[in-house]
Amino acid sequence: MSDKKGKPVPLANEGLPPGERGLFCDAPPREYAPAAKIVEDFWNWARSQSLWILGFGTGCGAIELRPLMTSRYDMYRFGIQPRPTPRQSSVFVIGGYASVKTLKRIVRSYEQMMGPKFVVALGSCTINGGMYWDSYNTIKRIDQYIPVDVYIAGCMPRPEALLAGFQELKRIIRAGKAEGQNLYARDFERYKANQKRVIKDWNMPDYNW
Amino acid sequence: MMRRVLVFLAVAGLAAALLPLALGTGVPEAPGALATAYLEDAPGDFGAANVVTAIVVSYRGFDTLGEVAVLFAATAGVGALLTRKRLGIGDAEPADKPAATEILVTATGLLTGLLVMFGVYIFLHGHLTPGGGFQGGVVIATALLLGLLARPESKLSHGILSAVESLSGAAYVGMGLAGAFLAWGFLDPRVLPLGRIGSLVSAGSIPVIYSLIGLKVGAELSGILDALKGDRE
Amino acid sequence: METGILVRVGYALVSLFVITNYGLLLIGSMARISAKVQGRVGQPVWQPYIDIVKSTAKRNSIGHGVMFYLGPVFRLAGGVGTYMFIPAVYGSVLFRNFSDSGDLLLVMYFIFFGQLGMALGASEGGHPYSAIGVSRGLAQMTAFEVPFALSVIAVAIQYRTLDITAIVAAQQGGFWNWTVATNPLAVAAALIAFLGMSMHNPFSIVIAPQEIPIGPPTEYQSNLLGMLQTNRAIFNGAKLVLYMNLYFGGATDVVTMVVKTFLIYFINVFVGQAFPRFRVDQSIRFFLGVPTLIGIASVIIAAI
Amino acid sequence: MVNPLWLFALSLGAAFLLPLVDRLGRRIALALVHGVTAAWLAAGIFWLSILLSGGEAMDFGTAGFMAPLAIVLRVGLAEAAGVTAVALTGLLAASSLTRSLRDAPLGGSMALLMVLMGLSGIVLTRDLFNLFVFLEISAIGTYGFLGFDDRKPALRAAFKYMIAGGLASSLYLIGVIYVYRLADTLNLDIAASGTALSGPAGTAAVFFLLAALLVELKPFPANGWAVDAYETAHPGVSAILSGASATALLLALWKILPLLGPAHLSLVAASGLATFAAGNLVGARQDRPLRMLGYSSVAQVGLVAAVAALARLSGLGDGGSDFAAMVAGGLLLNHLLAKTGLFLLAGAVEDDRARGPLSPLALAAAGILSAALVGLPPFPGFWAKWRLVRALADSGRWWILALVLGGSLLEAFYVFRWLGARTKGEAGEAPVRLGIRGAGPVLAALLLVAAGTLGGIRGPVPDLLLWAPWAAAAVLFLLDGIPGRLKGILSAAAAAAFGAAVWGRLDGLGQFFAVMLLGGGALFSIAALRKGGARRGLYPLLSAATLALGAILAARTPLEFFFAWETMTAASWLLVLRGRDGRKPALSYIVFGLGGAFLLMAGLAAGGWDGGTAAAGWPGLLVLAGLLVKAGALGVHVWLPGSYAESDDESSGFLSAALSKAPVFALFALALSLGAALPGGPWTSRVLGWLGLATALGGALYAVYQEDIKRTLAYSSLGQIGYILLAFAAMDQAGWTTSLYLALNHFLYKSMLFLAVAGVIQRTGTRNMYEMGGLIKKMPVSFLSVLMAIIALSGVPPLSGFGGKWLLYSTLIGKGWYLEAAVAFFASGVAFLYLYRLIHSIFLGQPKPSQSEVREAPAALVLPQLLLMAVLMAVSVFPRLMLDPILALVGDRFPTTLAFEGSRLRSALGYWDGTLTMVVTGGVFALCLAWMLANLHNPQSVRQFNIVFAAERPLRPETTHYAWRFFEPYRKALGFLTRERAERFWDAFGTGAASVGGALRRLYTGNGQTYALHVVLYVAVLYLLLGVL
Amino acid sequence: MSILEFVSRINPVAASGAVLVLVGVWGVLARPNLFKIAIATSVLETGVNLVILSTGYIRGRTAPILDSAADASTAAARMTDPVPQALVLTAIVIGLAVTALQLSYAVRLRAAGGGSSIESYGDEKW
Repeated sequence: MSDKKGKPVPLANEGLPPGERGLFCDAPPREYAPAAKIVEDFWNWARSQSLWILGFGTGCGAIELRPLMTSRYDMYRFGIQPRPTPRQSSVFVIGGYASVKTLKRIVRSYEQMMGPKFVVALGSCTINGGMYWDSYNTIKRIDQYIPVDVYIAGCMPRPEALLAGFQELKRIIRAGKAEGQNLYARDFERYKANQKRVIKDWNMPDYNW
Repeated sequence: MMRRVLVFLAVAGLAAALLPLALGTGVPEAPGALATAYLEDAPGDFGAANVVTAIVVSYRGFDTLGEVAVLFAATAGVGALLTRKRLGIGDAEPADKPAATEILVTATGLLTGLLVMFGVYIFLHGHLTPGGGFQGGVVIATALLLGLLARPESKLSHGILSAVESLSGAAYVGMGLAGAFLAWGFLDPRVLPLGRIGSLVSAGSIPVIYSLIGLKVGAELSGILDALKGDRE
Repeated sequence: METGILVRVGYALVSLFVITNYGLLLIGSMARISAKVQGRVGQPVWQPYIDIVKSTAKRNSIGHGVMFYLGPVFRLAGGVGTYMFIPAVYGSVLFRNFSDSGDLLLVMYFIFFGQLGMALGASEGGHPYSAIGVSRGLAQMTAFEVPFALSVIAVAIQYRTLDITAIVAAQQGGFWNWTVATNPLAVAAALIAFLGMSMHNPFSIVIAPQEIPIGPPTEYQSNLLGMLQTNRAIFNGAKLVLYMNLYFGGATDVVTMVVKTFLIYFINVFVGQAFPRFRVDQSIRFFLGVPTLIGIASVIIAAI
Repeated sequence: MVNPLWLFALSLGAAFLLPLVDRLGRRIALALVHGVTAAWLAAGIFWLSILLSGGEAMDFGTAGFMAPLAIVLRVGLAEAAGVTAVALTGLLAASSLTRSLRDAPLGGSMALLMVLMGLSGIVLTRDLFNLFVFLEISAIGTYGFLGFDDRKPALRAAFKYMIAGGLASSLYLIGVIYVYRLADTLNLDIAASGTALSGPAGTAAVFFLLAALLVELKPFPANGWAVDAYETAHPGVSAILSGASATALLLALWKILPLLGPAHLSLVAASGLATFAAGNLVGARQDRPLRMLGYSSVAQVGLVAAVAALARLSGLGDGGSDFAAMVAGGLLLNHLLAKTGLFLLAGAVEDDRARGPLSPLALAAAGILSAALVGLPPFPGFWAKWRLVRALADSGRWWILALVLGGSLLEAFYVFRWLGARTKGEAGEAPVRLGIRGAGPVLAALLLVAAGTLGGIRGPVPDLLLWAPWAAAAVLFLLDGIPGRLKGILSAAAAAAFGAAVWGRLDGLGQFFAVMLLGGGALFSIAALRKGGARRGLYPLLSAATLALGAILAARTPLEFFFAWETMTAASWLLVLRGRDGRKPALSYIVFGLGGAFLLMAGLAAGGWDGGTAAAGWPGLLVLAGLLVKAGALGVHVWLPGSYAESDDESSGFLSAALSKAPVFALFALALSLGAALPGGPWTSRVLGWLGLATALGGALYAVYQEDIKRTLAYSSLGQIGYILLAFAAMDQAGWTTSLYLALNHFLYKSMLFLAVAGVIQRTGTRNMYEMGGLIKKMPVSFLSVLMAIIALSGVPPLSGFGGKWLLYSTLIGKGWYLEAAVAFFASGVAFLYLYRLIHSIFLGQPKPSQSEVREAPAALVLPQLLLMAVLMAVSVFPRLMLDPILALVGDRFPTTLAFEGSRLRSALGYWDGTLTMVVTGGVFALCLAWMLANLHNPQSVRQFNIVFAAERPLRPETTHYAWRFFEPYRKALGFLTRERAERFWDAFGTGAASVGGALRRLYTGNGQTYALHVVLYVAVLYLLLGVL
Repeated sequence: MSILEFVSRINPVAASGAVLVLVGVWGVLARPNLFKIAIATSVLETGVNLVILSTGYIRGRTAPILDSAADASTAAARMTDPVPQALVLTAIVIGLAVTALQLSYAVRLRAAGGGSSIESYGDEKW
């Protein structure tokens, strides 16, 4: 995705009418190298202790996310809290099946998050299509379209399962293995091709900064 | 109704305003100083037996000149207003003008000359007897009126009338200037010898002026009458 | 003056360090107290630190333009500057800050410095929600400033000065010399205004997370967000110190300051937990109603 | 001296011979007519020259006799002037009449000759009956003249005219004969010298004379017949009727004044004033220009008659005849030329086929004529009105004064309304050119300018420096053809040169304001270079307004001040009018401007300004009120937003940044002239303070809801002026310092704002903020300028604006104005709203695709902004740069509470160290900036649509930019405060006046008989009043 | 004053003139016909002329014309005041001119098709 001098080649943004291309940034995603080991470890710890989630609640799984805020489950004590804008969130929780229509929004939201960013696929539908596996307009596997860090299976998983999943995510982050952002940048063409194969009315830039 | 009340009030108000004049001045007993001066000096100053004429033509001759001008302006105005074109009458003669009666036609034939002569008499004797240029001119115009009544289709020669009017007017002004240059002031009739009081040829240029006025007024009134007939070009 | 400028800068940095940490801890502990009220365990007290570190450690960021970047700088400078113009601890050289730059009026107006810059930065983000948030925030601000101004005027009348140090000095000598005792109405008006100023419930419409996600900072992320979070701590601290100085007798040492400001803030949070949210027009009318009357009453009392 | 009788002989001879001459050709006849008029004119001028150089008046008898036997004509100064005026009008009207006379029957030409001769006769004669004859000559001439070109409406009007004329002449005759009967003479002088007319009968006789003349002068309500004639007749005829005829009749009235007793004179005065008031009221409702001019005409004549009567009645002014001659004569000359010119001009342009704007020359003529009519300087009416007002004030006739000024204001309203409409014309129509028909109006205009200028320079304002605005306007207008940029440089140079010329004359206060006023003028002249092209009219007006501001500073007497003030008002009004949609705002600008000016005039004229104490009472309050109107205090601010918004962008800046300081200067001058006190005592201070505060709050609140960028700034100016007033009202050292500091600051940042906004408007082509957005990347310098300006304006430290706030609150709290302080705090909070909105909607948010090609503003705008930014920065870092001179200016008039200790300013309550604040802020800012930059990881610059948008992509920038009705919730909460009460009040006021006018004009039913009824009723009522008096 | 005295002070010529004036004014104000208005004006003027004459008339005196019966030396004692007579002459002529012109206008207006009533010529108003 870069020319010989290492300068990124602008994205074609062919989904946009020519007149609108100037409204969107056309820079491709980049991979970001981690900092020095000790610094990165510290940062990863901080990242794991401050999980700000962007809930994508179009499926039934979203209903299981809410109880986490309640006194009974109290996710705050783990440094987890909801955040209303992708810009400030680090964890993208996809709460249930994604249809062709919502996939577009998922991609856009994911791309708008600042790295490092983590994705939690919640429930069977996001993992393998679940009960909608033969539906004409749902996505079977979300990880074909964006990199997923943690899968929480179940139909639906209980809040306890969610908490377990977040703990797992924390572990992965601290281990420095949650590099979904770089993965996405590296395999950007594949992901994009997958996305575009499903989304027919593509009217976004190729990468949503 | 409101209007009538207002009209009544207006007229009543005017009457009230007139009242002190009617009451406060009463019937005069004797002429004032100015009138006395006129009565005593006029014959001597201008040799005119008719003091009124002396005042009209000389002392207040400027008024009279103005008065001629008024009549002149009115004639011009009437003439300008009442042209065929403006009245919307085409070239065609109005078809059914009632013919004059035999009596009128005959009397006109008899009277015209007499009237003109009478008019001339009046203005020529303006400095001696009651009357003068205006009165004479009016009498002359009456003759023309008779003619117009008798022969409605007849046309006055507008050109001649106008020329008479212009020339006599100019001559009047000329007499005024003559007074200024040859005598003691504008419109001073003493450019000619004053003559003996009471004779026809007396009072300086007063008879001349009155004659000019007579001609002019005659022409002007005729012109007005003609114009009111409504078939002026 | 007598102190060298470098020393003063050094003192100021120390003072700033203290207030930053204090502010962060204050936020953390308040969040924890809120959690207790709701029957939760709540986040760790040091969670604000972690959040800031995390934000700063973001690997990439986006920017909409120069003003977008400068917004948080203005904001943080506004917070720090406000604090710098307030003498934090009465009689302390260390915590005198740069309060000789100006009196109470300077502080009151410098508060706008950060808000204005932030508003501009948020605007350049181009997000309509930012502008909506700003419009709500400014609108609300004009309203809560009225009781606050009245209360400040009452204080100025009472102590015949606008010099904060002098105001604190006048309140020394026990509780009954504090403004809260001598002119409680002024304090009441000011505390109500404080609710609006710190955008706690019921006056949190500006950042209404559900309808206009988080308001002005919608587009802010990573380091820029970290600066905003830092500012929140410092700015909160500064305002609390100001309130303490004006109404609660100031502080002669850091401990007193901590206790007093904690209590002031606690009142705030306590109210916030108990009320739902006002719409903007409602909150404007609220502030211009009873609190303003209280403020006028306080001025009258002070003037008599 | 030439005997006038020659001229009568010439006129009459020519008239009598005209039919014969006409046979040679109409052109020759017309040449004769005009030649006779020219002879009259020559004689008149000749007489004037003799009499003015010390010749004695002469009587000329007729028929070799003098009075009482014969009719006597007199040539005195008034008569000579009258004859000149009549002949001049005749010649002026010739330009418009000649063509029609050529096509009409000869009667028209004769009528013209007769009318002019008759009028001259009226002027010259000393004989009452002769006067009647000449009245009739002119009347008959007029009757004929009205219908000469056969326009149907004029024929109808002529008949009505004749009915009234017949009534009047009958009344006159009755009067004359009884005067003769009682006084035994027809000569005026003899009649006046006796006592025979003093009894009841004499009074009644004179009353009839007088009533007839009054009716001829078209008094209210007995003037419908005249107005109908004015409207319908050939414009040349109307011009002669309104100009020459009125002049002659007024002279006739003036002649019989010696016959009149006090009761008569009171009647004349009352009737004249009523006519003046009613004529203008009805005129204000009139939308047919010629009829409107007709009403104006009767009104003016009424005023002149009233002045003449008042002067005689009880020695109004300094000594009777001289005063009457100067005032009545001045007013009459003004009316004569202006009305003649306007009738000719309006007749030429008010043609249904020509709805376009006027060509430049015609426009200049129309402007001069209208301005003269309204009594703006430097025309004769101005000087006359000043003396009149002075005399009225001196003699304590406040009601008459109010009536005169109120009527004048109404007149200004409708005359300028017409002028505005004609200036603009209807869109897409070709300009109206006058051709030969323009000769009359242009000549009239030139004569007015000459008369007024001579009268002024040789009279009350000999100081040529004060005439510089007019000279500059004239020169630049003559150079209007050269490239605009050259004129701009000339204009700026003129401001600089004028500044250099007056600098030495000014005291400290004057110099302080000169920097703003003249500097502002130069600045915006430079800014005007942003556009090429001729930009006709802009530079002459800008230069005139600038220099007029300078002249205000340099004026030394009340009259000089007022002269400069009105000059400034007029020039700035035209600047507003020049704006694209400037018609309506310009109208309200000039109406309020003149309203304020008239209050000022009344106050200044009332005297006591040379050290007396009288000025501390009502006169001072009147001046104060006038200044407040001009400053735009809340309630009388309605003229301000529109005119700032609709004028050219540089003009708006000039008006707001520079010109708005003129009333501020005048306020200080007023207070200083009273020994640093306000007129009317301490309550004035309190009321003024609250008024200023209301203005500040109102201005800010209004500004919040505007969509139009310039309206926002206009209201913002309003608010800022409010603060200046508030601080001024405090009347102590801190207050005045604050006021001056705010004024200078306002000049700085409002200049920056208007300059920046001018660039934005020029580049985007719109004034609606919501149609802009995201311009920061296209116009960074303008953005920076606006940013600094709004920081300064809102008073946020560390820029200099905070100094103003600090001073203000220190003043208010120190003064004990606590509630004021709180409200001021609120108002300054509200200011944030509109300021944020301004910068957000224009420069931030979503850029519009249609504005993708926008560039930075032209250098002519950017460079001044950079300069101003540097100045703003400098005074922010070193406040003493500004405050030291101001503190020196305020001096030790008041107890000192403000003092500098080094860079720290101390007040009674607190302290402020601008330099330290700036250093601390700068340091902290640098620290934060460094932190931000150090931790910025892999920043990616994104585009406008790269925003989170509920996981959608925005559809269009226009719908994504939040700008339209930005503060809607605020409107919901506090919008009720900004319902436009003042507008509604003035609208209602206007509607009220209009409905009075509307009711009055129902009198003019168009029925000739009703008019006659009015005449008779008028006479009856007058008689009744005579009885009462 | 008694009725008798009142009556005796009234100048009968002036009184009749005044009556004519009032009649003329009434006619002008109340008769809508154009021609009648012109005639009423004429009546008014006639009344005025009578009033003028009345001021010069002295009971028992002769016209101011010198003849054998009265020469210049006795004129002042035997003649009436000539001035009003001179004035009235001018007034009459002027009245005539006005009447003529007024009638022409009436003719002109009627010819233009507006009828003879003045009420139909009120288009110019307000």
